[in-house]
Formats: sequence, structure tokens, C-alpha cells
Amino acid sequence: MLALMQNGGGALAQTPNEGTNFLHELLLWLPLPEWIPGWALILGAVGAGVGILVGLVSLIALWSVWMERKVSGHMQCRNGPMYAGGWHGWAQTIADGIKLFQKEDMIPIGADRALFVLSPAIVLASIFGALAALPLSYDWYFARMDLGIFTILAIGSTTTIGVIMAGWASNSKWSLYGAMREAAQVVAYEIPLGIALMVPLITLGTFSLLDASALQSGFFGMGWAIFQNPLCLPAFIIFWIAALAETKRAPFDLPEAESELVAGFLTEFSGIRWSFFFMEEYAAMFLMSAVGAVFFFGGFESPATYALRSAGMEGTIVFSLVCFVTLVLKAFTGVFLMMWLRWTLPRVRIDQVMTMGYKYLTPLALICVLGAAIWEAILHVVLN
Amino acid sequence: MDFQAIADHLSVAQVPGLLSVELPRSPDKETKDKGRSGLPYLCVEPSRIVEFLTFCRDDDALGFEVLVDLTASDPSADDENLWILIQLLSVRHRQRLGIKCLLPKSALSMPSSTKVYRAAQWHERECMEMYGVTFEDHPDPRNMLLPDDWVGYPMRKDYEFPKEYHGISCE
Amino acid sequence: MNSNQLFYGALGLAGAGAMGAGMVAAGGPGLAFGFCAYLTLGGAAVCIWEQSIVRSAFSLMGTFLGVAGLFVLLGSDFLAMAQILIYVGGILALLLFGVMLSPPDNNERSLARVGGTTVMIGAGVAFIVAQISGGVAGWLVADQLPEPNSQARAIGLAFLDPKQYVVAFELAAYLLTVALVAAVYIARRRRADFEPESEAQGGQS
Amino acid sequence: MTSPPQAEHKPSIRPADEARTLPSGEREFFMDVATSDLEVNMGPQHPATHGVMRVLLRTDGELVTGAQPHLGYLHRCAEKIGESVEWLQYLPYTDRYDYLSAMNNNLSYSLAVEALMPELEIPRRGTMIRMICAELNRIASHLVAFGTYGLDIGAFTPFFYAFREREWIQALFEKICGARLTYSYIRIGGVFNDTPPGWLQEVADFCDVFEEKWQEYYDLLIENHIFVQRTANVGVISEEMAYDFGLTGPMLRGSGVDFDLRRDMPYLEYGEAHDAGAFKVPIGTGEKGTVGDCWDRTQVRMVEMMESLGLVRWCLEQIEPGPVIGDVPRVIKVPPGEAYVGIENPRGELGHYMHSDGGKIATRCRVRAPSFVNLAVLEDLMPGTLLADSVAIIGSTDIVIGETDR
Repeated sequence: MLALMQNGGGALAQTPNEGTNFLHELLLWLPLPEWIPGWALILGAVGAGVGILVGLVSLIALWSVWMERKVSGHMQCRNGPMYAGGWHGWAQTIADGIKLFQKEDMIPIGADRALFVLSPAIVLASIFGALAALPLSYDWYFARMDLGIFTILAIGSTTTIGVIMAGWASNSKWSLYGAMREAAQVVAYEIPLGIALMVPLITLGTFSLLDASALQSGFFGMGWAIFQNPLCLPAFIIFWIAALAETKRAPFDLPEAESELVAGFLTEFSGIRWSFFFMEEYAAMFLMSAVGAVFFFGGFESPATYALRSAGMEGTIVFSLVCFVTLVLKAFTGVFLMMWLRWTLPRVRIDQVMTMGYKYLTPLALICVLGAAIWEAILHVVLN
Repeated sequence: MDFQAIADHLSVAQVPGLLSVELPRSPDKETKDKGRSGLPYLCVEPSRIVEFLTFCRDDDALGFEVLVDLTASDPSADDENLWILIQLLSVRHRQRLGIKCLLPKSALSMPSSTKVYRAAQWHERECMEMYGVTFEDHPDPRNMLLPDDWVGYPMRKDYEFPKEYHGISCE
Repeated sequence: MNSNQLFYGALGLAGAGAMGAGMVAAGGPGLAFGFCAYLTLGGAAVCIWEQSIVRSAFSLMGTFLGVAGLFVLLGSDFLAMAQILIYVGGILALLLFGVMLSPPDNNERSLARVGGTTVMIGAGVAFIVAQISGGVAGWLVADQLPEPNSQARAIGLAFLDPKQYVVAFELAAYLLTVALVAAVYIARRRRADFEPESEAQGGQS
Repeated sequence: MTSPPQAEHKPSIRPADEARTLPSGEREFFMDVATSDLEVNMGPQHPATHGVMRVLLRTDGELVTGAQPHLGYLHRCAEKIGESVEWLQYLPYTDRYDYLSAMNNNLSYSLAVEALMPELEIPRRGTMIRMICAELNRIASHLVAFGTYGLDIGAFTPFFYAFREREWIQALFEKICGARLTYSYIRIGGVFNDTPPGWLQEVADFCDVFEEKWQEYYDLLIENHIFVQRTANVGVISEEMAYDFGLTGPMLRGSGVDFDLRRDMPYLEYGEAHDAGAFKVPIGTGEKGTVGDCWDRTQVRMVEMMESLGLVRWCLEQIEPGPVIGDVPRVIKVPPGEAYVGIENPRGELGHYMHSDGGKIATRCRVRAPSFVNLAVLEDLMPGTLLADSVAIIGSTDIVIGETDR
């Protein structure tokens, strides 16, 4: 429902004159009977969008889980899964998914059943909503949003509520600890995350992911924000640390800290409900990496898109595809980086997390913003 | 110091509680002594054990900082005494000392050594549950390894195994 | 059938009614409006009804999201996203943080539950029924939704324009900073410098 | 809240309304906000307790205000069994207490029994093989300690690296005795059989490879900034406290006490090895924090691995052909007497007090388990730390529950 509402908002936000939803366009283009009202088309577009999103999240999760296992395996001198499906265990996650579906749906006796059932839904809905704001290419998007990054951050932040709900509803003390840590950590790291993102926002001057990407097309597709403003590099590092904390990845996986809190808020979850949290985690990793890629590393822009554009292929499906592949590659580079860090670093302590968030990252991010603003002022006001 | 020097030092200092010195000896047919192999130890009066240990710990020449082990032993079901065995270690002087206290099975009670060495706390708890020795003034006299409702003292030679435990047959 | 089931049944019916009425009145946007309004009011109703204070707090999420949805419908997506970011991601998380750790006290809440909720829900249902039975002609129906335009630029300029709200904006920032520092000071653990470290490591022998 | 039946006695859990000491050493008092502490059972099934141990924690938020270990979930009556089976039959049971260093357990038991048998002579080759096995097993045990401590702190990968090397050692042991974990190889009177051909060369190869790998592990985990932040100044055991609680082994050395039974009360040929400069005794220096903190203990274990490697190499140089086991009858009869022998196990002093009345069965078989003694310090160490610190502290004691409960 949440995803529907979000998408409804997005779909409703369409204006006929500019950049409508391509799904909606598709439905309009189809030879449908006349009596179907316009709102049904919108709902249909929304439904199709939700379907694509679910597929996307599942695909990301499937791929990421397999990737995580292979990456961790090779980092740990193992092979990781090798049998399921034949080639390097590519079907391992699918097999696991089938297994998880078949598992008994367990709800602890003392648990708050309603909230226990609701929490994975909220977590998943929030990541759907946030991913809906992510354009996949210049003309592949669910909703053209001027406030894309703001939307992603806002809707992504509702994940916290789902996690807290999961922790509380489990009626387990370890889960409660996980929920408390999640609440404290996310509230602390949303601030530096948002502020660090202000640096590329100032550099590029837009909230929109599409515009941000387009603005980085200079220098043979390498006019990335990180090359445009020297403050973007420290800002990216801050953003990245905060993104790790937001996505609950090591070294900030305190909410589920398996050696301290058993599994934190996930302790009592099993089967498909548990896998929903897992899907959320991987989708969030992808989302954060994609946001980082869009705002710091050129988004859809790369020498490849530059070459295509020079060849006059802009607007073709090939161009869209190349843009899509570029973004996905960049995002998965980020996902790989997250995995690399996870399998290398020990976990930090909760007070160190808080100290780092409030005492170091937030002021540093503010300084970065100030520096970026001064840089832009010098570049555009003084030198002009 | 070797063992003999330690024993001499203790007897010269007239430490309270020191009863005798037990050395290994070869068998003797005449006295029907089967002999004794192994390591030497001191016999100490159980009621004076706290003073004795305090001296061993605080004396500069002895300097037994560490209580390595404290345990009991039931030599046989017929024996009227239970042994309390204490092993001390001096890190400073690189020496060990074995102490034995004989406790009559009719009155299994002796002062707790916890005030001298806190290491004794868990060892004494184990002794209490396994042998039924009461250590007076022990700060935390709960069962250590056995369940709280365990009946009997399993390490005693006259211990009879229970037929069942919480409805579970043990036979 | 206990009162809880009755309540949630009525709530579900009200939701269906609200969305249905919205759709009949104004099609897709009406449906969306009905849903958002239902989320807002339903969350509030659950918040009052629920005995568990944590559930009450969670139900506020519906209210906040519903309000955000209404903002979207009114063409103000910046406000909507700010609403979600601040209220759901920030305030609600902190609220839950506090509420989860507080002991449950059901007696205090039962009064509100019996009195307030029943009256409120009853009045709401009666109002809706009256409206529907009286025909929807009396409702104000917008023929077209306002175009969504992110006022981010306008808001930003208004805040930083010396002729508009820059003074108020800066004052609010100072006020919040002072409030933050004060909150930290109040919440801080007090340290007593007497009582030396004698038994700190010694423990209980 | 699960309330254990013995809930009346809680000496180590301090009353909630009392002032307490923060990790920073500050004293703090409560505000007038009414809060209650949360009692959490860490265990019996918990990843951080390394087995089935239960620690009853009282927590105020993330701050641990009281801790009480509960043992006995893995109690297998080893001492009672020792009084029921023959001398040699008991040997396999010794493998089971500290299953990570079974060779050392065998050795401790054998030495205790041998102390009661003055006529028994152990051939020098047997002694050398004993030393090689004991030191290799020490390396294997410390590798597990290092790996699992990484897990406790949240780093996964070192665990796999550690287990890779440990696997090699286990393969070596498998070649020598057929078992990978419970060896029963070191016997009363020597070792069970001679080394298979080429085995000593394989050990030498292992030493060469391990030396390189060791540096990797040290850089990867021990010098890692987050790891240092997590372990330095956490769980500080002062020298006095270490003495008071009877700590031994790396726990004692981590507190800056220069004491190692292998050097200071030599058994086997350790004295000779030390005189030849084969090993040194690492002690905690407080390099990253305070002397006796978790980092020191971990670092001591790490350095000990290298020292053990030196010992193995020394033994490989010294070893000569010859018999490996003394003249031991099939059914051993031990002369009457009693002896306590403690040796330097990876976790501390593993002592066996054996009492014989001259028969085929021991009258008393006492196991002084280092983990059991080292664990007692938790009650004092954990209050005042954060939950994550308490996990770090449990990990740094490097306990094996099989040994605490025996």
C-alpha cells in the first residue's frame, strides 16, 4: 500500500507536457477500449511499476546475495557456493529463496503478532518507495521527480520504523537492543548523510537525479562532481561512512551484531519474513551506492555515453541501455566496496558509532558544505 | 627455595596451623608402609587455614601470590577424613607449595579462603557441591556446576547414583 | 466479538468507505485522497484506541504518512518529503526510542480508550454516513489537482533573501542550537566528584 | 524475565540505585528519572560465550552493571570418570576438556601420572615429539583464539585465515595419530608411536609458511585501528587482580607478569630450549592502552604463536632417532602417592592432581582447568563496561567451555 501510495503520488505528479511515466505512456499507446477511464490507466501504470520494482528488488537481492557469498568466499580463501546451478553456484540464492519460502512461518508466542507481521512489509515497502525515485536511465524512470534525492532519503528513512517495529514486536531483549541501536544509529547518521550530499547538490545545483546526471556529462563523460569540486571527495567519504551506517553494514552492523546481540532485531525472524529484511538490506546497499554514483560519480555518464551521444544516438534504446548499464555497474562497484569493507573490518562499538556520527562526521560534513559553497562562490561569482 | 627450605622457613616462623611435612618415601615392609610417590606437601590444620595462607601470601621469602587450586579428595569410603588440597604458586620465587588439610567427615566445615585469595571462591563452590564441605563466610555459596536441586555430593566415594532425575530414568 | 475486533472492523469499513466515496466523487485522485485521509485519521484513531503505548506510537506512522500524502495531492512534494523525513524518520524514531523503554501502564490509557475513541469514531462514522446519505453534492470537489511543483527553490530563496525570512530563519536556527545544547546539558549524567575510587575495582569480597 | 531459582543471591550484581563507575573511570549517579535495569541472559546459546555458558547480565541501556556467569551446561563429570576408569583409559577423556589443545591436556595428565611413577624413564625422542606436538597444538589453539576473537569483535575474515593454518596443523596431527581433534597421542611414558616418515620435514615446511602468514594476521587484525579501539583500555586486569583471581597463562602475562611455566618451572626439555634461546616469554606492555587490557592479552597470544614456532624449530634440530615410549605395561599400576603437576597450556596452567592408592584406578583425579579459573574474573571485569565490551572481555579470556565445566 505504501508503495502504491508513493507511486500514486509519483504518477499523479505527472504533468502532460513534460516527461511522463513511460509505463503510463505504454498503456496509453496500447490499443485499449475507450471506456477505460484515465485513472485506471494511471493505476495500471502504478501496478506495473510496482511489479517492476518488486522484480528489480528481487533481482538486486538475488545477485547481491550471490555476489556477497562469492566476494566473501574469495576474500576468505574459500570458493563460496559452487554447486547449485552448475556454474559457480549461480542458482544458490534461488535455491535458498525456495527453501526460505518453504520454511515454517514462525511467530514467537510472546510476540506482538500484528506488528511482527507488519514490520517486514514496512521495511520492504519503504525500500520500494525509495527505489521508485531512482531513475534507471534518462528516460526509464517510475516518476520524474525534481526532488529525487530528497524523496529517496525521506522514504528510505522509514525503514528505521520497520526495524524498530521488528525489534519491539519480537518480544526478545536482544531484538529490543537491536531496535534501540538502529534508532540511535540511523538518527545519528541521517544528519551527516544528508549534509554530505549537500556538497554535490551545491556543485550541481539540483535535487533531481536525472538533472544531476546530465550535469556531469562534460569532459568526455567524465565531468563527474567529484572532479568538479575538490570538497566532493571528503564529502563522498563522509557520505559513504554514513551510508554504511544507514544500511546497517559492517563495521556499523550494530543493530544485528551477531556476536553481541545474537542477530539483533532479526533474532526471532525466520523464513520468508527474515528474507524480506535481507532483501531490504541489499536493495538499500544498491540504492545508496546508486545515489553515490549519481551524485559523485557521474550517474549515467561515462565515456561510453559520451561516445554514443557524439554519434547522435541519444534517445535511442541503445543509449538508454548503456546509461542503465553504466549506473548499475557503478552502483555494484559501490556494493562491492561495501562488501569488501564488511569482510575486512571489525565492528565498532555503539559509543564509538555515536561519537563518530555526532562529533566528527557531522561537523566535518558541515565544513565540507561550507567549503563547497565558498568554492562555488569563487568559481561563479568572483571569477565570473 | 625448594620444598624443604619452605617447610623449614614455615616452621621457624611458627606459622599457626602447620602440622606436619609429608615427603615421598620408599616402601617399608617392616612398618607395613606402602610408601608414597609423587610430590611433597604440608599438612595444615583446617581451622587455621586462613592465617596460614595469609602468611604464605604476605611473607617475602615465600611470596605465594597465586592460589592455583583448591579441591577436596575422598580417599576412600572407609576413611574418616576428607582431604582439602591447596596448591600455591609463587610467581616471584618460581616455587610451588602443596597443602593438605584433613577434615573429619563428621564435621565438614572450615573457614573460607576467599578473603585471602579470591581465586578460591569458585573452587570452594565446586568443593561444596561435590563434597559437601561447608566453607564458612563464603560470599556466594551456590552450586557451581551442578543443578541447584541436585541431591547428594557426587564426588564422595559413598555417593549413590540417583535412580532418576526429574522423571528421567538414569538406569 | 470483543471491542478490539469491533474497532478494527469499523476502521476497515471506514477505510473502504472513505476510498470508495473518494473514488465515486473524483476518480483516481479522489481515491488517493480518500486513502490518505483514511491513513491520517485511521492512524490517529488507532493511536487513541490501542492499549499498548508502543502500538499507539507506531500507528502515528500512518498519520504522518497520510499527511505527507495529502501534501503530495496538494502539489507540495517538498513539504511532503520533509514531513516524512522529519516526522517519520526522525521524530517518530525518537518517540519510539523513548516509548519502548517506558514501562506499560494500561490503566491510564483505558479511560481515553473508552470515552474519547468511541465518541470520536462514532461522530466520524456518523458524519460520513450523513454525507453519503445526503448525497455528495455538498462536497467540495476539485476538478483538477494542482500541478506538483517542487517549491524547493522558492523556499530556499525565501529563506536566504534578506528582504524575506532570512532573519527569522537564522533566529530559528540559533534557537534550535540553543535548545539542542540545553537538551544535551539536561540529559547529561551528573557527575559527583566526591567519593574516591576505593571500592570501584575491589568488588565484593 | 527468566528468574533462575537461585535469584536471591546476587552478590556480583550491584543494586541499581547505587553509584557506579563508568568505563572512563568517572563515578556517576542516577538522575531522578525512574528507570529499571534490564536483565539479559547471555547464553546458554549465544555466539559470544564460545559454547554453552550463561552470563546473567544486568544492563542499563548498553551499560553492563552486573554480570554473573553460570556454568555447568557442559559438565561431563570428567573427574568422577577419572576415579572410575583405569589410568590409561582415562587418557581419551583428557582430550575432551580443552578440545582445542588436546595434546597439552594429554601431556598434563601423562606428566602427573609419571610424577607418581619414579622408575619410568621417558626417551628423549619421545620428549621431543611431545614438545613439537604440544607447541603445534598451542599454535592451533591460539589461532582459534585469534580467529574467534576477531569474530567477537565483528571481523569475520581472520577467522577463516586462522582456520586455514589450523587445518594444516590438524592434518599434521592426523598423520601422526589419526585424529584431528582428540588425539590421545601423548601417553603415559612417552608418545603412542613414532612419527611417520617425512613428517618432521612437513612440520618444518609448515613453520616456514606460517611465519609469513602470521605477519599478515597481525597486520590484518591486531594492528587494525578499529580493533585497537575496541580492545585497548577494555577489561583491564591489573597485576594484583590477576594474582588475586589466580589467573595463569596469557591472561597473567597480558597483565604484565613475566611468568611462564615452560621457562620458570621447566618440564620436558623446555629449560634446555630456553637456555638455547629457542623462545622468549611475551608479556603485555600496554602498547595501545593500559597494561592488562584485552589488546594486550590478544597480542600476547599472537606473539606466543611465533615463540612456539621457534620452539618447534629448536625441537626439529634436536630430535634424534630412538625409542619414543618408555617401558609401560599394558595395564598400568601406579605406586601409591599423590602429585600435582601443572603445565603451561594455551589457556593457562592445566594442572592434574592425581592420587593413587597403588591400584589400577586413580583414587582422585583432579583437573585444575585454566578456563574455569580465568572465567571467574568476569564477575569483576564486566560491570561498568558496555555490552559490546563485555563480549570483547569474554573473548579475550579465551575460554573453552568444555574445560570450565569438564
